[in-house]
Amino acid sequence: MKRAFPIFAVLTTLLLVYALNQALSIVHIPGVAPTERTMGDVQRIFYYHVPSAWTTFLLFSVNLVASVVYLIRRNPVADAVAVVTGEVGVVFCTVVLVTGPIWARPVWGIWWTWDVRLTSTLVLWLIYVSYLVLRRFSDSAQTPVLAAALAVFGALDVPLVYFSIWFFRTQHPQPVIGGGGSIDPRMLHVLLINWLAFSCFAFLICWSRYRLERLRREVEEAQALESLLGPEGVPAPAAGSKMPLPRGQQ
Amino acid sequence: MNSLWSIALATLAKDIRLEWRSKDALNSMLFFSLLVVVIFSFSFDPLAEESRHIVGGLIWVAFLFAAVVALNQTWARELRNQVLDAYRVSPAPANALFLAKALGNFIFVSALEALMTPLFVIFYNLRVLGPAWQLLPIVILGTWALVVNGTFFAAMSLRTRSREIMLPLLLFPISIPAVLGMVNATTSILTGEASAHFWLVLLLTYDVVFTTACLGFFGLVLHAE
Amino acid sequence: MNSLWSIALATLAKDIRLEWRSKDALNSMLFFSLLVVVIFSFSFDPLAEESRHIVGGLIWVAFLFAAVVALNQTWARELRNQVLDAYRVSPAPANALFLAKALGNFIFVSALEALMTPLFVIFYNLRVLGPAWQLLPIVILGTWALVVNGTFFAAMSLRTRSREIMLPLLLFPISIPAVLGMVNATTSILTGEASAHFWLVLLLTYDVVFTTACLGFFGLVLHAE
Amino acid sequence: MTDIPPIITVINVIKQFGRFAALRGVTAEFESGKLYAILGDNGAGKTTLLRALAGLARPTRGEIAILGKSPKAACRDLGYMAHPSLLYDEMSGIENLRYFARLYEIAGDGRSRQVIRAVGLDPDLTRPVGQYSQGMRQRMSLARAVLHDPKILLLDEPFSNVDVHSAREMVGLLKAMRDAGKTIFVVTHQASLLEGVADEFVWMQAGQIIDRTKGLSRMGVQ
Amino acid sequence: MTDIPPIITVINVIKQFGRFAALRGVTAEFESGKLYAILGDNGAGKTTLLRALAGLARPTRGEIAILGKSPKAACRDLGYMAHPSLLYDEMSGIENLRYFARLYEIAGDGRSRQVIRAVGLDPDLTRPVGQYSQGMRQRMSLARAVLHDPKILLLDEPFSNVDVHSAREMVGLLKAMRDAGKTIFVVTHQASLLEGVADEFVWMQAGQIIDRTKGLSRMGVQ
Ligand code: HEM
Ligand SMILES: Nc1ncnc2c1ncn2[C@@H]1O[C@H](COP(=O)(O)OP(=O)(O)OP(=O)(O)O)[C@@H](O)[C@H]1O
Ligand SMILES: Nc1ncnc2c1ncn2[C@@H]1O[C@H](COP(=O)(O)OP(=O)(O)OP(=O)(O)O)[C@@H](O)[C@H]1O
Ligand SMILES: [Mg+2]
Ligand SMILES: [Mg+2]
Repeated sequence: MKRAFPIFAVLTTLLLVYALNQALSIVHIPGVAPTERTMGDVQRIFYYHVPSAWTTFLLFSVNLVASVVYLIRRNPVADAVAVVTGEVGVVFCTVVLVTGPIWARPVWGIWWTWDVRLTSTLVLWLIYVSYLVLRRFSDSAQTPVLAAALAVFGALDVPLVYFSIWFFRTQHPQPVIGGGGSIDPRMLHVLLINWLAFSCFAFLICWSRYRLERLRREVEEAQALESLLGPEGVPAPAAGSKMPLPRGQQ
Repeated sequence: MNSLWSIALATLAKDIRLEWRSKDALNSMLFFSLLVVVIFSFSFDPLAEESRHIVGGLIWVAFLFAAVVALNQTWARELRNQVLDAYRVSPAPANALFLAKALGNFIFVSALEALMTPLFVIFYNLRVLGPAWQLLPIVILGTWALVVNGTFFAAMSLRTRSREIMLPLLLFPISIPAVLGMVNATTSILTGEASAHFWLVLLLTYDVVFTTACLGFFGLVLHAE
Repeated sequence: MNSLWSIALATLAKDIRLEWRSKDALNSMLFFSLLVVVIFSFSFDPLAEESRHIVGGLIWVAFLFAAVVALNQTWARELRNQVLDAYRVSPAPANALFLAKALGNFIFVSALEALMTPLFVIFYNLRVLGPAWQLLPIVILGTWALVVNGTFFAAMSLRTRSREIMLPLLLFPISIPAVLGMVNATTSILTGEASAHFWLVLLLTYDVVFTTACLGFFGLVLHAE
Repeated sequence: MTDIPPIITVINVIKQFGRFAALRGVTAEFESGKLYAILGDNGAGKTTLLRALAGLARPTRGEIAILGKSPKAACRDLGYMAHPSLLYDEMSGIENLRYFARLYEIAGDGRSRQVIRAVGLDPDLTRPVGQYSQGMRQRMSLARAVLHDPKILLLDEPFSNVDVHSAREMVGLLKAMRDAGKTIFVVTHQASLLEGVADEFVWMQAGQIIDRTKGLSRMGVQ
Repeated sequence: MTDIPPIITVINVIKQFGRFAALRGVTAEFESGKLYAILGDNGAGKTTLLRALAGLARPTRGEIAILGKSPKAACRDLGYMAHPSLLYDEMSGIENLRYFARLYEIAGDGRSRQVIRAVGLDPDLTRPVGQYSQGMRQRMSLARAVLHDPKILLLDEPFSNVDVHSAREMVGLLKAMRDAGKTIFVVTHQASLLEGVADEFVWMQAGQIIDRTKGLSRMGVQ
């Protein structure tokens, strides 16, 4: 069980390397993605753009579930999961928002346009950044509660955002799966491999970040315990070592 | 339920009385919202025909900013002398306080809007080409949308450092659909080019969803330390 | 004179240190300015050709809003625990406090402006048609105009007694020339259609006049009870 | 109201502020109808304990039961007077109490006027509370705390800034309330005022209750 | 600094707040190098008198001369400690004093550290003042008041909320300062703390000085 993390880390790395090769076609082995006819090699950004987007959605969904669980159960584990998925989700969302314009510039000739998909992604990003800002800025013991409430608010907002920009002129491609668009099966294959690799990667980061979070909480607990009890289990003086009291009281 | 409303009204009455007594919030708000209107009207030719397309946005941005400044002051009075603690130790329901504050802000922001709108109309020589009566529900729904979440997030930002800046940070992202709804509905009616129906439904949905959510969560926020 | 500046700088340094200590201030400012620009883009279609004509106004309204948020916080810190009284019983000159606060606000608002401007440029796809370097003095003079009167006004509203003087409403007409100057100068340069020279001179005059006036009267405001 | 079991039970309460623990395992039982004086040095955790009892601070760990309920559920039985006045500076005393009476669903002005008079102020004073002197504000704050006639009173330094005269008067008032069956907790640094009045002196140090004595003399602490 | 003439002269000072007169014709002379305890009921006008002496409240009528100058002009000779702390909650003690030292144009940290140590605190405490306990804050506030080594100290209830221990220490400190030639005014409700220390007790009532006694016993008032 202790080995699980390093083993998973190695596997994920290998998978990422393989997926990278398949996407960018560096070494020609069977199954690499073909070059797109009209867009050329720029299109290969697709294999990062789309898996990042899907991973983002996944992470934010987990965040919502964890937040709701925290609100009901007040389980610190759920809160830790929410912190972690919130942070990693914002990172992946940022990847989408960066790769999108990089792709858009050569293909559409502009960096940005106010289209449904783009705008809703931006709004999602904004909501979760404000979530992280709240977590950072609030130092009361009730931060998890406030943050969880905000996550629920954000989740309520997303469908409304989608609804409200629903009939903007759209420039962005339709969904690959279930959206009626057709795609070369080789491309689809590579896309799915990349998605798997990205999901594993995201899970890996979340896992290590989660361990860090647990550690942080344990340290805080330990320090509190230390401030509770002096050397031989006797109550320490009010100030502890960090906070000397006025002389008269010692 | 009965006590909810009776306490909410008592709180609202108290706030209005105090506001009236000092009038300072009103003065400063008036100052800045007038300034916004004037800046806008100097910034672009109000007589141009295309002004009709932009004025919906202008009005709502002005309202939004006025609202944020007002909302930031919502809880200031309760924090002085920690009166909020007196509320928290009382059996009064948390939601009564929320309703009172939200209604108070609604009245306050509506008053500002009532002052600013004629200015816009005068400066921009507005004639409404669509069904003008629909502007009223739009303003009411839009203002409530701003105010209900604003009150909630203002309470939330009490529990944080650098309070004043936190409010817009929390409020703006969540308000985007509402802002879109208000601006587009207003523009549709001013230009008469499209129906505002869709946007009205959107605003109504937004209001219902978030009023429920705020009432559901306010207790948590109030009793957070 | 020497002590005036040394005390003003000490006060400024203290304020900046405290601001800086809530480390995330800068991040939150960045996010705040992004939000303001995004909200503007939702309200005013950035792709419309006429936006070049209004963007001067839009930018200044955004700046004004940022300034209001900053100005509202100016004196809050000095009021808590009545630290202001400690200043008042000290031999330090009143104007040192005023200068420190005005400079602090100037720095804060300028930082926000520096963050927002590139965002406006990207979202509104701006290309400056006039002499771009002139924008710098315009922004500096305009920001100072907002900030110097704003700081004074904020101090005014501290004093319960003098609040009744309704200075905010007197101050409003006073600010109009500055607003006119900023917006028209910016628009002239963005569109390249006219020279901003006149407006620059206006702003400069305004700044000089009102800085002098504020310095002249701040002592009265500070020592009013 | 003749409870023989303790009216308040505090079990191993710990309150942490970040990495610092203001209460470090407080365990105690308090009986109904007594006047407890809580004493201790600055920073001993007296205010924190009182806030935990009032339900304003949630203990990080541990349990508090008031009349068998949680502090929040028992709020009608609790009267809390903090160090800040918990009053609106801009309203007069009677206006303040009128508002708080609404929160407790007490109808009419009668009760408000009565408690203002009881603490020795004039209910018809139209001056806003912000213009009261420190001591007047303190009394008004006490009036607010007893407005809903709670069974348990939690008072944080009620005598600070009150003149000797009035402090004695307030002690008399507290005594009368105790005799009428209320349970009263008074945090104070002027313990001598409560000598002969308090039923028990609770000594706190470094976030713990270190002693409970019947009399004020307690060698080795003060 | 051996003035035989009074160091402070107050002539018929009236201070009105709207229709209400908090000071109703106060006339007094105070000598250099003495410790005056100002006593009186709540609302007697003690704080108002102190603020007038500190130059924070302008008398509606009457004259105040401090060392022959107006209070504003004499500000370098005045140290004022109010009821609120007059400190920035977000800064540590030494950071606070460092800033106030600049206002008085005192160079270097030496003096600041010295006064913090003098009031019994640790200058290296990094916690912000906002997290101090009441008593610690009070001491830091005293440190601020004496920072610029003023000839005259005006202290408004320095012992309120301070534990008995610390209050005694503070009294010792004041005594030492008086013996070093400072003139000290202490408004307090805990007069007994100053018994045998104060040179004179100044009794105020309803905005006037009604008596000045050498000892604390004063029949008919308290
Ligand atoms: C400019 C910023 C852009 C953003 C914020 C963005 C955002 C997104 C998001 C959120 C998704 C996942 C949506 C879903 O699965 O329903 C997505 C998928 C996709 N994007 Fe973009 N995109 C951008 C630009 C572009 C450009 C320029 C192109 C290519 C012309 C492009 C092509 C695609 C494709 C082909 C998909 C997969 C469609 C699907 O299966 O859903 N995107 N994008
Ligand atoms: N919000 C807070 N954050 C951090 N520390 C706190 C907070 N509130 C109190 N403390 C710390 O907890 C300790 C106990 O504080 P508390 O106010 O309960 O003391 P107290 O016994 O009431 O003292 P005093 O007699 O001075 O009022 C102090 O060391 C204080 O610094
Ligand atoms: N700003 C003000 N406006 C109106 N009245 C005031 C103001 N400040 C004080 N007063 C009134 O002046 C009177 C004297 O107040 P002051 O604060 O000087 O009393 P004090 O002797 O310090 O009392 P305490 O012992 O309670 O502090 C009080 O009746 C008070 O209500
Ligand atoms: Mg305390
Ligand atoms: Mg006083």
